[in-house]
Amino acid sequence: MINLELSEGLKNMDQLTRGLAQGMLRPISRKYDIQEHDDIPEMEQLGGLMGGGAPGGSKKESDSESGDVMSSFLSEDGSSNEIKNGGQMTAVVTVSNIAWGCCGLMLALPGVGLGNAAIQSVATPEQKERFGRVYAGMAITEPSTGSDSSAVSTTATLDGDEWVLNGEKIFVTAGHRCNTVVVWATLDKSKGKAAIKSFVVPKGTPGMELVRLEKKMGIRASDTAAFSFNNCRIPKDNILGSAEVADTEEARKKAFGGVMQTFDNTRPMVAAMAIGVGQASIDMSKDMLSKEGVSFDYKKRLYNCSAAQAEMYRMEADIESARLLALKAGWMADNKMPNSKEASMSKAKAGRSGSHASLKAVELCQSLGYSVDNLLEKFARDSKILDIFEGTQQIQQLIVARNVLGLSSKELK
Amino acid sequence: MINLELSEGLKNMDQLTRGLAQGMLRPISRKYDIQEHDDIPEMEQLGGLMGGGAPGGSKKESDSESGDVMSSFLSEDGSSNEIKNGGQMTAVVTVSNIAWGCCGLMLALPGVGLGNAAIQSVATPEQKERFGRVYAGMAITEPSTGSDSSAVSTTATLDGDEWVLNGEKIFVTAGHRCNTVVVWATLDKSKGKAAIKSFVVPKGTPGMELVRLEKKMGIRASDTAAFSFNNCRIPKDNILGSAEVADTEEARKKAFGGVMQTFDNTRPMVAAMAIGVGQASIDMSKDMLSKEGVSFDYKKRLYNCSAAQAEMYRMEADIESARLLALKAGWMADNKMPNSKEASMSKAKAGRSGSHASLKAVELCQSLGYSVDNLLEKFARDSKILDIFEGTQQIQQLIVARNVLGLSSKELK
Amino acid sequence: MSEQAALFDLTLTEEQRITRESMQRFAESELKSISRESDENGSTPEGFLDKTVELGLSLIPIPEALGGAGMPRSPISNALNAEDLGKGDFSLALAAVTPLAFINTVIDNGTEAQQEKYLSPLASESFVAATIAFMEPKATFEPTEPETKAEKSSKGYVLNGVKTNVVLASTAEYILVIAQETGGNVEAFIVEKGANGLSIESKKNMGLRPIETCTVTLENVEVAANAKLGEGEKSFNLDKFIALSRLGTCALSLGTCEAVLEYVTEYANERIAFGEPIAYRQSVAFMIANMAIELEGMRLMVWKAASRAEQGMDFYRDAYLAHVLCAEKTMEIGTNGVQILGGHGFIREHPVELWYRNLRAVGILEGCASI
Amino acid sequence: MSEQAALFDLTLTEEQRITRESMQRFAESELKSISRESDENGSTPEGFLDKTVELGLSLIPIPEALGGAGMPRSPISNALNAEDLGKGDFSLALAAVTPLAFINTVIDNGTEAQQEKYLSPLASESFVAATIAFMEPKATFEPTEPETKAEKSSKGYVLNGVKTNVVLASTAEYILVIAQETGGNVEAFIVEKGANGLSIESKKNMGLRPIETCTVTLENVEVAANAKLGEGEKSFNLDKFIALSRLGTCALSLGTCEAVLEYVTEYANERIAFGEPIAYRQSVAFMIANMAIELEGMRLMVWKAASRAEQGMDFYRDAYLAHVLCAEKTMEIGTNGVQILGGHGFIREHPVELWYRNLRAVGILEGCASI
Repeated sequence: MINLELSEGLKNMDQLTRGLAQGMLRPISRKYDIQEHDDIPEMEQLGGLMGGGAPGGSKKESDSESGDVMSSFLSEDGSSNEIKNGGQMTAVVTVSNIAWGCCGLMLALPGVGLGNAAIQSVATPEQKERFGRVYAGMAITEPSTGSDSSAVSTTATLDGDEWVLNGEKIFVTAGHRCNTVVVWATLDKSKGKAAIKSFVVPKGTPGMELVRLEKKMGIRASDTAAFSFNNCRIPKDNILGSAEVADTEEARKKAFGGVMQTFDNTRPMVAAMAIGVGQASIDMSKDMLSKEGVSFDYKKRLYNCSAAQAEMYRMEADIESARLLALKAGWMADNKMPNSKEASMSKAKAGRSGSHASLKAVELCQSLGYSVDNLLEKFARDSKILDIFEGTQQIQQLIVARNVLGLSSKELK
Repeated sequence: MINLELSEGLKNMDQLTRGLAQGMLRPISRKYDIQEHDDIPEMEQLGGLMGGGAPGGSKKESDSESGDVMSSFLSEDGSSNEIKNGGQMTAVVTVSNIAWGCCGLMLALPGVGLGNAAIQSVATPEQKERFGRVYAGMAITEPSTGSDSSAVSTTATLDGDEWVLNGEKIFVTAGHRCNTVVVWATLDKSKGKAAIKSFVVPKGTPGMELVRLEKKMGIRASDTAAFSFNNCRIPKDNILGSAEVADTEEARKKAFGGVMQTFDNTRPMVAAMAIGVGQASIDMSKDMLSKEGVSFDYKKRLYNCSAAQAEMYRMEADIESARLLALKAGWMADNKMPNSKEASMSKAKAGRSGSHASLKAVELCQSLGYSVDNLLEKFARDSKILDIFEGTQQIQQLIVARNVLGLSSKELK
Repeated sequence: MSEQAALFDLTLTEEQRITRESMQRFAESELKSISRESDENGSTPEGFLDKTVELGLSLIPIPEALGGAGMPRSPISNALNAEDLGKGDFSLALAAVTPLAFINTVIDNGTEAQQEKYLSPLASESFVAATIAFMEPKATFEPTEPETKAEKSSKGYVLNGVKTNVVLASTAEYILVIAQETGGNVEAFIVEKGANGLSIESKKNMGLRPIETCTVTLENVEVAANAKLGEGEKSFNLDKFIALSRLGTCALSLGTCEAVLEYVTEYANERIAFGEPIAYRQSVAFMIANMAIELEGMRLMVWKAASRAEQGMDFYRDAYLAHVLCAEKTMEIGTNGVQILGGHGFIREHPVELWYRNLRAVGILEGCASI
Repeated sequence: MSEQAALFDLTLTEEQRITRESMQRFAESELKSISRESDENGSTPEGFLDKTVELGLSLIPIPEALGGAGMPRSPISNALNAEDLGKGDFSLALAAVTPLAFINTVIDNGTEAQQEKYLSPLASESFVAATIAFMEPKATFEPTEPETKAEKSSKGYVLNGVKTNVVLASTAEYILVIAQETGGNVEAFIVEKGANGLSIESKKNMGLRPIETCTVTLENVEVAANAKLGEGEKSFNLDKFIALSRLGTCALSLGTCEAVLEYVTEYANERIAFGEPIAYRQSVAFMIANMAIELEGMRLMVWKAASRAEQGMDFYRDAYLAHVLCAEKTMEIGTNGVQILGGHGFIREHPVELWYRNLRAVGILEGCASI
């Protein structure tokens, strides 16, 4: 039955995480924007609160199998045939709220990185047990590759019982703070995508070096690391998935498709971040304008409104639309429907809408928006990356277009 | 010296043609929108006025070598080194005004079609004399080709002293009303672009048949014809330019480039039409809104204005920008500077801005805008083709991008 | 309206699924097939409106006692129907749902007596037209402040004003006229066919050409006191009416946008330029991707607002924002549909130019198609 | 300002051509080179402002009798200079032209005595700061209606209010404060350094980080009667000031957009993804094409307005529309610049993120950089 309201469980999570974001993140958001790369003691506490405990007792909600923000990235649904509002939806709701508080801090939440999602979805039970509770970053991009995830040139060579990794990785979110990195490497560059595998590399493994932390425009509280791997040796069993390289075209596609599927789960999360930042910009600029007498009552015909009202309504419409797209992508995942197209749709719409809303909010509030005395300018710095990482706007459009048009990546490049 | 005001001569032309458009075209614009394809007796008179005589004596203006709207398409500048405001600029100004009056009628002005431009720029003096005062349509597009002008499959085969044409052509503007058609055909399809030549075919030549007139969304006063050529024979001398097919890559490019160059002159004209229609939409919607108390004084900060004001200012800014781009492209042509990039820039900006402004004006004026009682809805039907013909928005962007990035058509497809 | 659902859910009920199938079939066979011809002729083909009776649109919400099916008011089902019909043809679909909009508004705002009086005749085997007169011919018309006046008189009310884009006005048994009561609120008055002082003139627009869109002039039109919808506290809810109407227009436009998307998808894959299907070009492919993205986003916005309305929750903000988005993005889809076909898109041989003209109505229509 | 030109012409005069060359050289060697470092440090490198004296920006329009070059007021030349400097660095360029904005405004609005008094000290061998305090810290600040008050007193005027984004305020010899005279018009008052009741606090923004942008609070600041620019009929022309300032900001931003365009053009041609330079993809190439198209359109708008100003023609509408376009399109260019570089664009190793932050100022700044 068509209903786009959040379930009671999700509503509770929504309120709870919004409150948490407001109470715990907003007050320290500016501080860690300035103190780029500093340790964030407050986050340990927050991580405990969110990852460890079950805040507000929502964990047992029948409709929300995982009320735990941390594990919401990872959650596996049950097998009943009933419609579910599960882990992915919970993640969309909570992530958008935490990012509403501070997107930089959101990405610095200890305990869960993008690597965790990969481990969770691909690792064998034996591996999961052996790796234990990891905080895993994800190392995909290399200096000479950007959007093209298939161009990985870091190599993994089997030498006895160990894989030997060589290469360079950049843009590893939480690379400094995590304790493990999932590294994408190729077993044989001549075999293309099918030879790309991912490897679990604990921090401190000899031959693995954190080269630098990037200085960024926004999300400064989150660290972004570059690594080099020089004959970095890890146990043979640290490969995620099969070590075989598919040799038919079909099998190759499938193998790489499997690696890429992680994105179907992470893209709605990044969409949620963009929605959070966009909403934060809308809320704050509305507050400022309201204090100066601009009202927002959603009544008059758009062109009978003031320009500021009309602009705000357009921003709100975009963000609401993006939010529903992300919830839908999450809902599909929770209900075992393939959601690759919808995940990319939500990321495309949210990425551009979040970026637009945050930039527009600064302009709408003039000097107040542009000043570091308020957070609006920070939102406009944070938002831009959300239209870029985990697949740029253009990559999302390619995915959606190929899907709609039924074209391959060779046909529509 | 930097000055973006129209010269006195151009200003006179501007006033004159605007008055003409207001007085002669506006009153009959709706009538011939409804009576699609009917003969337009009024236009004979107008054509005489504009093409034959020199209205207002502006013909002798020193800065405007051709005050004649008709020949302004065709004008060749003198050879002095002084900066000139010549035929191309005059054409931009006058065409935008006539299109302001009615874009459909503009395209039905007797005497000059796009084929005239081709004849004027490529024909030998002997040919010009022989063809006499023609009214020439241009037949490029074929049912299976659109933006790709190099995919012409109509053939021209030399048989004794005659060319024999076979093929189909569509989208021939004024194909019904003109007396001559310039037909693009290939001498040898296997030789690609270099083998494409244009041929002057007088109407009534046996084997040439006007198959149908297209029913269109807008510019209905202008006829758009489809032709078929079945062993249509024309004199050998009716080929424009050389009959030789270049055999080096370089020479081939050059040959086709020459054919394409006509577009550098016609694109600013289509830009001017879009500017005219956009301006007409702005003027009329401002009038309507002003009558109901909305003022336009260009004073308050954009976001302190009403939504209607702000939207209007954005539309005006776009159209002004497009107008200056078109004037610049014309000015460069008048002063013998290569203007391929600028011609496409003006067409890209004008095409989309005219389309946007005309659609927005309808929305701004609500039921008054949507009703056939006013011309706003007609402007919104007319405008769309201006972002399509003579090279779509996308084709213009390709040309500009290749130019800016220094890429070939093989690199940037 | 029904009770609140427990979970976020996008699954149709079995009944909705079955209804959608028949609506879609009907839209394909009865609307799409006559769309171009109706537009060219500027008139609704004879028999079309009668044929829509088989859909039972009007019957569904009319109480059983009055001859209807007595199903609960369901904005979400109405939105789904509008979407499906709108895919066949925006204008014809609008005409088809116009009596329903009248019925919905009378059910939402009228007394039992009013329902009995005005709805019974609409529960018919043949098509009975009834409509709503809301918009006024001003560029700055403000829906929350209509200028048509209702003056209290000894016999009831006297109405004066001009209404525009009143669908099916000339054949309507009843016209629900929204007017400002002097010294009161904005109210809704039922004017019966042929009332003195009522003049109706059919007008044409850029789009909506197949159907009657009329200018209705009211010159001292007298109606009885009980022709004013509701009584006492329960009177006309203008905000709700505006919101439900906007959702109806939006829902219709979703279907039209679906039609655009399907058409250009096929076209772009088949049309060859520069040696390959034009779909292989990012500029074309991304326009299509964006159509799909925005369309899905709009659909979810409309569904959310309609579902909130159905659950009796506040839905005005949702409806407002859905309309803001649809006004912008449906036109974008309409114009890009033509763009993708290039010159062919401008020719009336293809339907994209017709969709372009109809979609321009989305940001303009108010008070039509209330769901 | 000079006589009206006869023909539409985009050719630079020989003098302009030579000046542009040296401005461009200076921008490259003295601004671009320190742009990133200044942004990171949040301060103007020592010696930078003094170095700008060699450009003679302040000297040029000051009358010869007052120690200047006595060249005619030339908005077009000022716009060209701003564009060229803005290509090096938007913020540093803004600081460099700030005294000139003060000088231009005094020349346009001041009496001869005022020019003598306030301009002579600025005709110096070393950099002398002077600035204008216009914007106020409100989200809805309306330039035509500043709220800072000037009350007539026995000694002259008493000023009260808060101004924001006052460039170079703490080192400025003079601050031209734009205020509403009680019972009168909006006027401009020169407040001298260290005046009683004047407090200056340096503030930071999203961009403009290398330069001092101050909040200036005026608490009962007293100025003499002749500190009000002009006299009698000839008093401060607010509309003209706003228009010239907007053109200055726009002109600066043109240069910054040029820098973006050049940078991404090179990057897109060099960066390989999916086996080819990313420039081969229409989505990237068309973003760049649109940068070029909009940039050229904006430039012509700015030039037209500045040229009208120079010719003494009405140019307020032109300036207004140029600003509307630049506010929108320069930000679009800024954000697409980052987009084309992808993740790299977000890193402070590349300049595109800095341009993004600076270009956000274009729609916000008012009363700066008057040309």
